[in-house]
Amino acid sequence: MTYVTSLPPAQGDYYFMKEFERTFDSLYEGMQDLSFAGVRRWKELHPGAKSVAFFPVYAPVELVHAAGMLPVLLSGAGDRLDIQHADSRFGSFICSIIKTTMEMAMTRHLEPFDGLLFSSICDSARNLCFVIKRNYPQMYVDFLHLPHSTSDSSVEFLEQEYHRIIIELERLGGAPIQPAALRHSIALYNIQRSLVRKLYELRAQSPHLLRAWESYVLIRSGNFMPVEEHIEILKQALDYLPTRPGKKRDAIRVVIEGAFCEQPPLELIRLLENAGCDVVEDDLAIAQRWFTDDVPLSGDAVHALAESYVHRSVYSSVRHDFSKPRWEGLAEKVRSTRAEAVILLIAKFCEPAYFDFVLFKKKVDEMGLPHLLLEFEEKLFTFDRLRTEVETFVESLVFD
Amino acid sequence: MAEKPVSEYRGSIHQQQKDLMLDWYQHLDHAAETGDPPTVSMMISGNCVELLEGFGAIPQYPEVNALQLAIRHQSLEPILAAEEMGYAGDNCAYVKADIGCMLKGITPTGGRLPKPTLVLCNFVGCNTYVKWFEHVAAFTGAPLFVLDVPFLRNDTPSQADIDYVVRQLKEVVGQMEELIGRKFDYDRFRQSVAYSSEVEDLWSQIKHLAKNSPSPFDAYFDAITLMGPLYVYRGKREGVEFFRAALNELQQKVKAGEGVYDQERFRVVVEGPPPYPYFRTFRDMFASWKAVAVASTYSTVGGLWEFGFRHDAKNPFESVAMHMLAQNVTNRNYLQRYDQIRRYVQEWNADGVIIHFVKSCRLFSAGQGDMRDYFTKQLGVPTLYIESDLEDPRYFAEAQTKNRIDAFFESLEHAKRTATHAVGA
Amino acid sequence: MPLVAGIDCGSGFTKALVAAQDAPGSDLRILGRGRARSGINVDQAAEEALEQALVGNTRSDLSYIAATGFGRYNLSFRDIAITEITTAARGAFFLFPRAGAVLDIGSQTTRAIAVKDNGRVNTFKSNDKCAAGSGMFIARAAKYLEVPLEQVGELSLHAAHAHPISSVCAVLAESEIINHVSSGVSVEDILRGIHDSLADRAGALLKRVGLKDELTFIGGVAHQWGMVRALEQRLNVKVNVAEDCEYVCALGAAVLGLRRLASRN
Amino acid sequence: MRIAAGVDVGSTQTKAVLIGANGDGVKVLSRSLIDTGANVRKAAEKAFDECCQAAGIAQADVGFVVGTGYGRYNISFGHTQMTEISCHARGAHFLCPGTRTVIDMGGQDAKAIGVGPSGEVLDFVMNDKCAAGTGRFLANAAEVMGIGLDDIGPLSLRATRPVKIATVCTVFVESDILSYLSQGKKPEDIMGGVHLAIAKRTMSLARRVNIEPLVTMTGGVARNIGMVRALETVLGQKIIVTPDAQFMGAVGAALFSLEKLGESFESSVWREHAVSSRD
Repeated sequence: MTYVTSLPPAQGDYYFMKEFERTFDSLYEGMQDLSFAGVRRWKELHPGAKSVAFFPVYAPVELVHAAGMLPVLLSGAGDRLDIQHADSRFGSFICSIIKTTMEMAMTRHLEPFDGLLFSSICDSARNLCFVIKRNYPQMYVDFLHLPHSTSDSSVEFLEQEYHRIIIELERLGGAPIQPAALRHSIALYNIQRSLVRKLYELRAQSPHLLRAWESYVLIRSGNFMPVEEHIEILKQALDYLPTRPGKKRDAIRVVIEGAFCEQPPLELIRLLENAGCDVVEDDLAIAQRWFTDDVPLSGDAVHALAESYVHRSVYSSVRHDFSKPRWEGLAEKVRSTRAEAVILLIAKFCEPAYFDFVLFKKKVDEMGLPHLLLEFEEKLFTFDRLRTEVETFVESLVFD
Repeated sequence: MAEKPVSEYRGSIHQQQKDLMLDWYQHLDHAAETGDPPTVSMMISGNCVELLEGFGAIPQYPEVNALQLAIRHQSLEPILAAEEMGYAGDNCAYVKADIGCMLKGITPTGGRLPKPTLVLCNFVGCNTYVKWFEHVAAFTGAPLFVLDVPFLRNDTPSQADIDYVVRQLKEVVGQMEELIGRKFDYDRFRQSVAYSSEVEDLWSQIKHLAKNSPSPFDAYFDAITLMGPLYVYRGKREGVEFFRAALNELQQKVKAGEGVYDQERFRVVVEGPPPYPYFRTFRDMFASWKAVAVASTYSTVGGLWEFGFRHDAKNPFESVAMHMLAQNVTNRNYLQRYDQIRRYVQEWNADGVIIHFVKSCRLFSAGQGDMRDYFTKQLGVPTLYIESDLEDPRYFAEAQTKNRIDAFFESLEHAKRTATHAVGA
Repeated sequence: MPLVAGIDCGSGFTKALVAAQDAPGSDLRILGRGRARSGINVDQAAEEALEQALVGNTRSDLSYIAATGFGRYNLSFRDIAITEITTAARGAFFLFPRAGAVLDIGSQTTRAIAVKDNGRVNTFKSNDKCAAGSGMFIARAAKYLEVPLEQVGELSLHAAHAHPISSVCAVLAESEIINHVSSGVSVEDILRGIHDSLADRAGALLKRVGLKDELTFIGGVAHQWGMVRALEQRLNVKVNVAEDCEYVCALGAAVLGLRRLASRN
Repeated sequence: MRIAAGVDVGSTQTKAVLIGANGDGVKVLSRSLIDTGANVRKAAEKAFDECCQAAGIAQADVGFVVGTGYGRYNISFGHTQMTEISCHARGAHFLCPGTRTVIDMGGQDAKAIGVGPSGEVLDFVMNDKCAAGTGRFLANAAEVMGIGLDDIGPLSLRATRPVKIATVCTVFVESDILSYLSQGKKPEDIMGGVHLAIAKRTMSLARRVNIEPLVTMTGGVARNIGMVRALETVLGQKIIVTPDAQFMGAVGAALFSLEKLGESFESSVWREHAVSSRD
């Protein structure tokens, strides 16, 4: 997937602009492609190299990268795959991403991958890990226990856990992971994450320069290509966007919270904007903004990763730091982006999000902010219901 | 639906169990009154009740409250109260019932429940519990300790896993010493661990009695009534006495050749929690077929002992850690549960497996279709899959459920008859 | 004297309401109402409904047309499109300014709306999960029980012992009804049970948005007195029902249309 | 000639069948079909009565009656009851010999049954807490479209670009349909989409049992040609439908009755159920 790298670096010129506008669509196609053509192409270019896919939300991609493998996000099949088998394995009241991921496995869509990595985000995802393990024994399927506590013993434990994963990856790749390589990978992902942070800052400052769906595509597409390529794209975006023509519009500044795992259809994000919302913060690409700060490059690299997770990762409904409640994190987001409203965008049957809604709502009410709860499924074809609710919400804020 | 409920075994142990549990609720009421004894909220699964003994503290089990409410048909009101404050229809109804009770001051016995001295989130495999106890702490203002138990991702826990849990157990001790203002009594703790291993031994023997045909008790429905004392009194002498009596009584029944049903017709293994709001109705659906559960995974949420594990007074902390990590069904991975059920079917000589999907508990239910696939297609074990809920009465469809159960046993009956024909021929 | 029209393009019927404001700042006066089957062509239905609502006036007399309801975007000759939730709140507020909440039970959706003291929507909640709370459910139950829909409300008033429906899924609820019937429960008791259950579910929605002591009940089901009684008893609140409750959204649209008009000139 | 009856009291319709057996075999003598309506007991009696009249046989001459379906315990004159799962399997085995899989779509249930060589139930799966794939689901869809229930099947076959249907929830599919109508989609494309969605959803669940040929479809929905075709598309194999598809449960029940007439019955489930059902 080399979209922008083929472009002349000359900034601001017309040709570049036109091309860049087009990249949003091509990037989107790339991340929607269930045949994972990009991954296959990468493997052709790197004979013998492996690819490991990881289920949301967070995964230590640095380890995978340092092993010379391509880490790829498993983000469900959205509305692009009809469920024709998965219901036989997962019953009612289970969220869609679990079923579409199972369906992908049962219809051989996961063949480009040599390994699958799951982590302790919720019970459904955890069970999916072992169901897939039973049905596809030839594949490396692993479960990563990320601590739900922030004591020093948690750091020590996670460090050990990472070492366990490293051994598995080395077995899969057939070569040891060199400390230097790991440090290099960490450095790369530090750059990627800092660029992503910049992009969010830019959008929060001037939403008219970057629509929510565009930044969404720009960032999430990074999960389906080598990090090196993604860094290039982000750099060019950050060069280009400030010069992009576009005028401020009269809209409500909203924070979107809750869609950290299963993803809403792009149409839904567009719908929010068309109804008169400027999305100034969201947790749609939370994994790429996981650390509030760079992972230290000094000292032991594995320790640095573990310690960063436990002490310097962003809050989410599946990552717990009981000394710093998540609803306080949401409050910070709202303040720092001067948001006027919060939209709690929750995937149907997502229990962690359901639970957090109660305390998020409490906090938002205390702050005197209007909020809207929207429930979605990755598989949606008609949007009238949601549109009516969003428009009503906006109308209730703008009509005198 | 007009069938007479077939009466099942009711022994003196059922009454003893009631008394013990009432006694426990009285202690909780007293604690609410006076603040003594100190109480600790804990999750049933992989509970470390022995640790509490070191402080003379007693456990509070939100799950027990929830199920007591449901069995008494009182769960809907608190569930609705929780939904009013924003909990989703698809949140775990145990949590909703428990939170709803806190808001409305409802308790199963009418007595009061104390504000816990410590909310100890020993979530073993249940991510919902992390939220649940966080909310309890947030609403009661009680201090929260999250004991992070690594999920069992391989066959056995690694040394790193064990060290991690032991370290945290000692951190808990430290925090409780501060909260209670009392030194941790290590000997009493070790004594409690010793009692536990005794109880576990008796309990395991009881479980194995179900290998007899007819089985002297129902290892699903009756086991549940015995589970209360197992979690509250495991680390106490009362526990040892109760389970000794229980074993004795059931052994007598075996000697006398008595079973749950005069003529036991089917032996099944049950997976998943029961529909507590319709506990009796549900049991009668099996009783009308004289189908007895000879084993169940639900009766191992608190601990899995029939395959040999015991707490060990020589290494109290390590064995408590081991119990939390590897010896309860909820922290073991899904495939290990398949294997547990497989052993039940084979060693307890069952005719089939009943999978009861409960919408509240994704830990149990997410993937049970695959479990069914494993048993029917890979092992050729007849398996029935039914859905309802363990706490929310709105998800139990009596007619559908009965229809499925009847159809399942009709087919087993047919299989048996043709089999005997084959033998006769 | 500007004329405004509110047109509610519902999925079943299209309702039009024409109102006038006699003097600037004065409340608007309702001139006429009209309705027509929606069908596929929204414009056609709207014109038909509008024709009746204009009572003698002509389309050219209208200075503003506000569309609301499901098909609002398919109405080509609208000046503005507003959701039926916003207009329901405004319309209800116009009729019963003291009611802090609006309950709308239509054929598919049940909605609870909390209204601010200026008629704005505060919060709202729809029956995204509980399908058994919708009017269509009653219609089907009536069909199954072989009772004309018009009689449902009356019959339910004569119940001796209501038999509640507990299931949250419309289909499960239907099999519950079947069970009730086969165990010999009277039609009256079943219908009242349905109304009670609907009232409880509506109550849960209303409590989530905030229910005070007065409630305005709109939508097709508001015609069923048994339902109104059930709401009053189960939630013990005062329940207002406008005699032309199906025009409340059109009215709200007209009210808002007038405001837009005022702000435009 | 030994005469036995089966009465299938379903949620929407009640079916009765009389079969007779003599030297030259077993054959269906008569059928009756009526709406179940509010009085299940009456419906059962009426269906049985009509069925006897159709065959010109006095009720007294009917040796044994097996009741099945949701209202089976309300059949006052029934000697015993069996679930429709067992009955559909038995019926399909009799009318469509060689049947290994039964797909039954009735009023409020959709089920797949694995059938053994002697017509016994090997395995079965029913729709979960969801009416997808049931007759009621289709009835609602038809209602929203304002099309007769008998017309939606043929209509769906004319679909050229079937729409995508996300939800298969009985009630919420209605808003999907309305959206598509307001987008000006063709009725046949909407109905095509609905049928395809149900077929996929149903098979996705049905795959819990081994789907082996021959596959026979039973239940009221079997009359819906569009549904049959959609299922064949998803399944990738032929589905057998007999004119008696709707009566399959009653036929199976009647066959069980005949069995009871034949064998001298000692302890078996059915007797106990019969006894208990009378008190």
